[in-house]
Amino acid sequence: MFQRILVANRGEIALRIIRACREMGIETVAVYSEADRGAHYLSLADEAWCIGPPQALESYLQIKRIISAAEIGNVQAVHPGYGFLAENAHFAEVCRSCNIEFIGPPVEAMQQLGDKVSAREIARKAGVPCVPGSDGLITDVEDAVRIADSIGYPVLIKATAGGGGKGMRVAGNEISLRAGLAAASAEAEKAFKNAGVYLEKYIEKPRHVEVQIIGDNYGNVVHLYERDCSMQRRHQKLIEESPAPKLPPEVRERICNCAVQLVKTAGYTNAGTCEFIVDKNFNFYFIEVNARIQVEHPVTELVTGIDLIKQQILVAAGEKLPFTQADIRHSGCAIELRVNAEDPDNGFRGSPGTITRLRLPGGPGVRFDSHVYEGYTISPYYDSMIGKLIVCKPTRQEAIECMRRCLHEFVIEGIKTTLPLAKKMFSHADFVDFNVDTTFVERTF
Amino acid sequence: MFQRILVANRGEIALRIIRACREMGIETVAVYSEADRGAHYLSLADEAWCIGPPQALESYLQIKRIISAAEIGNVQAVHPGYGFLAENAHFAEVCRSCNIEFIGPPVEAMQQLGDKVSAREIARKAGVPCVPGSDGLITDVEDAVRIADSIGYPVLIKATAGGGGKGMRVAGNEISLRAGLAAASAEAEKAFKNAGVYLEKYIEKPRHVEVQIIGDNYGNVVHLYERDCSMQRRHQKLIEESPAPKLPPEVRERICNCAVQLVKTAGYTNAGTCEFIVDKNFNFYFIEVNARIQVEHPVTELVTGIDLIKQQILVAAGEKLPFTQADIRHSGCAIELRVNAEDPDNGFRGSPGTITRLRLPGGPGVRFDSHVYEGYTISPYYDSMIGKLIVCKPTRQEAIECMRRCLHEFVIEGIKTTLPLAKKMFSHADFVDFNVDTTFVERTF
Amino acid sequence: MAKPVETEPKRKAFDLDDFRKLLQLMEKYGVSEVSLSNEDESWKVRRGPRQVAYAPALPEFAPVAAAPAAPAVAAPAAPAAAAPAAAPAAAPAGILITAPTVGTFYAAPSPEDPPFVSVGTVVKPDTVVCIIEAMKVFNQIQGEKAGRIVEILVQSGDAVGFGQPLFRLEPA
Amino acid sequence: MAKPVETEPKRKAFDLDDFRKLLQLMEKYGVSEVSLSNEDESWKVRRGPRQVAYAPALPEFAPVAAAPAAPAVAAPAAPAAAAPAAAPAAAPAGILITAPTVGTFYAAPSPEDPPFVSVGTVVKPDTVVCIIEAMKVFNQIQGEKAGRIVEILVQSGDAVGFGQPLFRLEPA
Repeated sequence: MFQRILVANRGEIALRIIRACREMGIETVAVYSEADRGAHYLSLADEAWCIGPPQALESYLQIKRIISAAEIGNVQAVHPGYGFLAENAHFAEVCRSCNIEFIGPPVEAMQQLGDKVSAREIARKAGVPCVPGSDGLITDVEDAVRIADSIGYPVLIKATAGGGGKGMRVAGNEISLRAGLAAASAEAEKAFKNAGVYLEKYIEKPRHVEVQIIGDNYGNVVHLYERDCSMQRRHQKLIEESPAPKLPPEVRERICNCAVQLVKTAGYTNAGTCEFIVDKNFNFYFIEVNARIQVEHPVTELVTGIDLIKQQILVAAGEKLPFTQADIRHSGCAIELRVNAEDPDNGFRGSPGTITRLRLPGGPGVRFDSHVYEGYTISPYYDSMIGKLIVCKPTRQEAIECMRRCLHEFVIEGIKTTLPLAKKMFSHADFVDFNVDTTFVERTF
Repeated sequence: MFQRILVANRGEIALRIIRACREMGIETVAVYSEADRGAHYLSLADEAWCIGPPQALESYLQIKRIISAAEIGNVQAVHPGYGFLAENAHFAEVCRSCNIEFIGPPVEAMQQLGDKVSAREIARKAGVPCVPGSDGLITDVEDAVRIADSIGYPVLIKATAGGGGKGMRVAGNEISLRAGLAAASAEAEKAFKNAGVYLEKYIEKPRHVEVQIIGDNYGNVVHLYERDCSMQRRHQKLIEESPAPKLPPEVRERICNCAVQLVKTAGYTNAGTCEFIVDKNFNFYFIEVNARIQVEHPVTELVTGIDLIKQQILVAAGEKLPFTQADIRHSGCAIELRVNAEDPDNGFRGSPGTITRLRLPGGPGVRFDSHVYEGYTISPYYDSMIGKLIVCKPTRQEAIECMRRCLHEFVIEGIKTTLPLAKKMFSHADFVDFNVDTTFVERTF
Repeated sequence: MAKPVETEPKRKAFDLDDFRKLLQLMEKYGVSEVSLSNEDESWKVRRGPRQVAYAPALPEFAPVAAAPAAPAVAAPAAPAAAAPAAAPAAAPAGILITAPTVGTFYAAPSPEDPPFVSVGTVVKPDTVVCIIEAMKVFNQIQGEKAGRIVEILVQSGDAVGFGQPLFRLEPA
Repeated sequence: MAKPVETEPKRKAFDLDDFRKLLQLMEKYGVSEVSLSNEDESWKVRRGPRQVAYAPALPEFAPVAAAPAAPAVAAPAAPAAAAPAAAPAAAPAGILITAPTVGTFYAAPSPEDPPFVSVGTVVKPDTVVCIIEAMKVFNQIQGEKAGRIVEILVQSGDAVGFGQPLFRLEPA
């Protein structure tokens, strides 16, 4: 087992990892940029090193400096959290070449699943349904037109290296397809230095359902059930929950098993998430694998009772999974709300500043994962997410009532947050009845 | 169902009840003394009334004023919390005579169980073992000597109206028995205006194990398993946990069933706790019933998943229990630590004042029930308990590791607290191995 | 209630002269926030737009109980917020008669009767000024202050909390 | 405390004369926030427009990165606490050369060689002042400041964090 781990991240996930390590008797080395100097969570690590100025490119994304801190901190492993370098296969490679374990999947699995086209190939090998499409990069416009005819319009043009909606275009007919291909390709070249694009059937008003998996180095892979993340705004998840409401049990079983098959086929280990879209007839299609712990992992922790961060560390240290698929129980309903420092009245732009007053919700079934406190200053350099409010109750109805109660209690002053939007979402009949899809939030609020 | 409930208490339990009510869609009316004016939890009630000056005798113990607030607040029920008027049968009677439901047991059951001698009689009727003793008040010294001879020394002299160790004396032989009877009786007369005393066999180094029960108005009574509360200081519980460590399964089953039998025999409804002492051979003896919700109820909530405050309200409103004994599952281990504003370096005397800095522990499996926050001023008028830190993990070992991690994170400045003692307790080998009894804390720290 | 400090020598008071000095210093040196504490006292002062959230509640300057109509969300906050603000600026001059118990305020013995007192009435400490009903009992309330009533702060039938101001007097 | 509020000699008050002195010092040295505490008292003062609580911390006055030996509990807190205290008293005059990266500091090219610079050495911006090893690479560090070295703040072999002061200079 590791004696000492470097936490290559900041904010709430750094705190989450530090907490897990301390309970496991593992020492932690934190790294921080000048913008995070003095943050309370750093004092909970056993050691903390400043690695650069506030800009992430000069600190949290500086592989050299992080490895250097790992070396002077004398750690055996690095936990990358999510974001920053978490899905950077090169970083994983450098860590391991320095004899520092990267707490995550093998580099090859990261690379293969990181590329959308090779990920589709793996899915096909595993017998996992993908959205009908070009099965590879578009090399010729006429080919694209023929494929679009065969799968039927509307079609989606996507960048192979893309993400977050960039390099993505919907084409409703041949004319817009021809125009869109060139535009998407150029955009992708600019954004990702990779002009490769491919075609997919455009699924209207889909739900986003993802499956949490974890595997060890001995071929054991289990799923920890699904999460629904259809409540999104500009491809940013706002609310995540488990179980996925209204998903028929047999669909749920199939989708979870597909995820296990897929990551097994990829030779994937450690924690990961298979993302699917689900159409209104409950057909589901594989989208991508997130090869890291996710923001919304507490949802799964609360319904399964399994500590995912600890399991990540154990698996990375070479331990076998302590459970089989049959041991994993799902009970109750957990819902997570991301609390962002954004100004809802100004296009949800970031709202950095000092929290001058903070009254947190609490009580039975309530967990608030956050590194902030009254007096904490949210810096403008990083993600606007300042915390995750997660509730777990026996039923979805009770979880929603609990969340509403928490939102009533929650006071944050000094910065603008998404709490007003959250109140609206949790009061909306279509959310309560779960008549939602990934376009719901943008259509409605 | 009630539309509106008055919360006849303050601090964390008032907040706990307000939270439960809001999730149930029930409005709340809070009452407060001038010392609590402006406390944040009052703003979470739908209405709040000042009922008097800081002294509890002039506010939280003023039945008239509370009823008056209930009337102007137009409530259908009163939740008394714990302490103050929670076990005051007269208050329950007055509430009900005003057509305001008292959320608690019937008055008769409270009265019968409130008197130690009649409580023993009920226990005997129910087949529940009591500590061998005088089976009634001592009316004659020579009788007492005969009884002591038959049950064997040492014996305990206890006041029938007593509590908290007052009017209690151990006698190791006849001489000290004769002297102790007179002294205990005089002390009881002074403290409780009731000179009645009785004899019991003195159990050396016992454990304190209690069973949570709840019953409805239709004869259904279930237990929610046990809690061990052996970690005490001056008869004040410091740490409570469930399951009771090292309690053999068959003893556990018998003790839980005894509790159910006992409260059924007493015609008891709503939530309550049967307290037992357990000797080193796992013989257990009934001590008393706490006819109210208890401070340590979250321990049971976390291992059973049942919200006790909500169940209290539902039962009081005439609902049937939604579960049978067979439905109740106990999983994992929950431990509660009471955090008191006391100065460990000065005989644990109260340490009122303003909290100038507060960093709370959090993360998976951690619940902190408290009404305090940075900037909150702890008044000198009430109990020193300022919050309850409760952790729930799959095993006791993990729960202890989590608690230690929380204690490492926990920062309270501006007042003195029992956190330093807590750190020592959770690091002590005899606590970790659970070689403890009710005298352990005083013997050791 | 709003009795000046110096006449109550045994009361554990805050030294408002010291407090004034502190404020003068803060103004002079542009201090926005001060927190002082020792064994006996703790002072916390914040200047400028944002107000102290929870003043240690100088009860003399915090007369308003939860308003019955408004949701209590605002109510319990109000006194605290009002306290520091009220002190220098808006503190209503005069003497206050406050409710000695929680209950329903009646200005007159019955709806047919005239009120016990009106604006302009000169009252003595033993003058009955109103009835407060608590638990079906109609308690006649003596004002315990002397002066001329200049304002009646509640309506007949209003629910009132302990300590809530009912009448404002000026010394007769 | 010291200054008696003359009417209540035994009452523990705050010494506002001391407080004034503190404010004068704060003003003189441009200190925006002070937090002082001893066994009996704790003072906390913030000047000027509401300040960032965790100031990206004037790196010049926040020299200490987490010391490798000591648990970081104290370390990240240190800069914030140290900053204001240091200002009036110990604020090291002069110019600081800070670490441009995290790594291991070496004063000399090899253990056999003399150090690049010593106290008294006059350096120019392009003078190599030390080596910082990061990822097995020995980076020669130019000071980028000019002056005479008056203090060397780390030992050869020490781990240093980004921004950590290495040398203090006085203008040559």
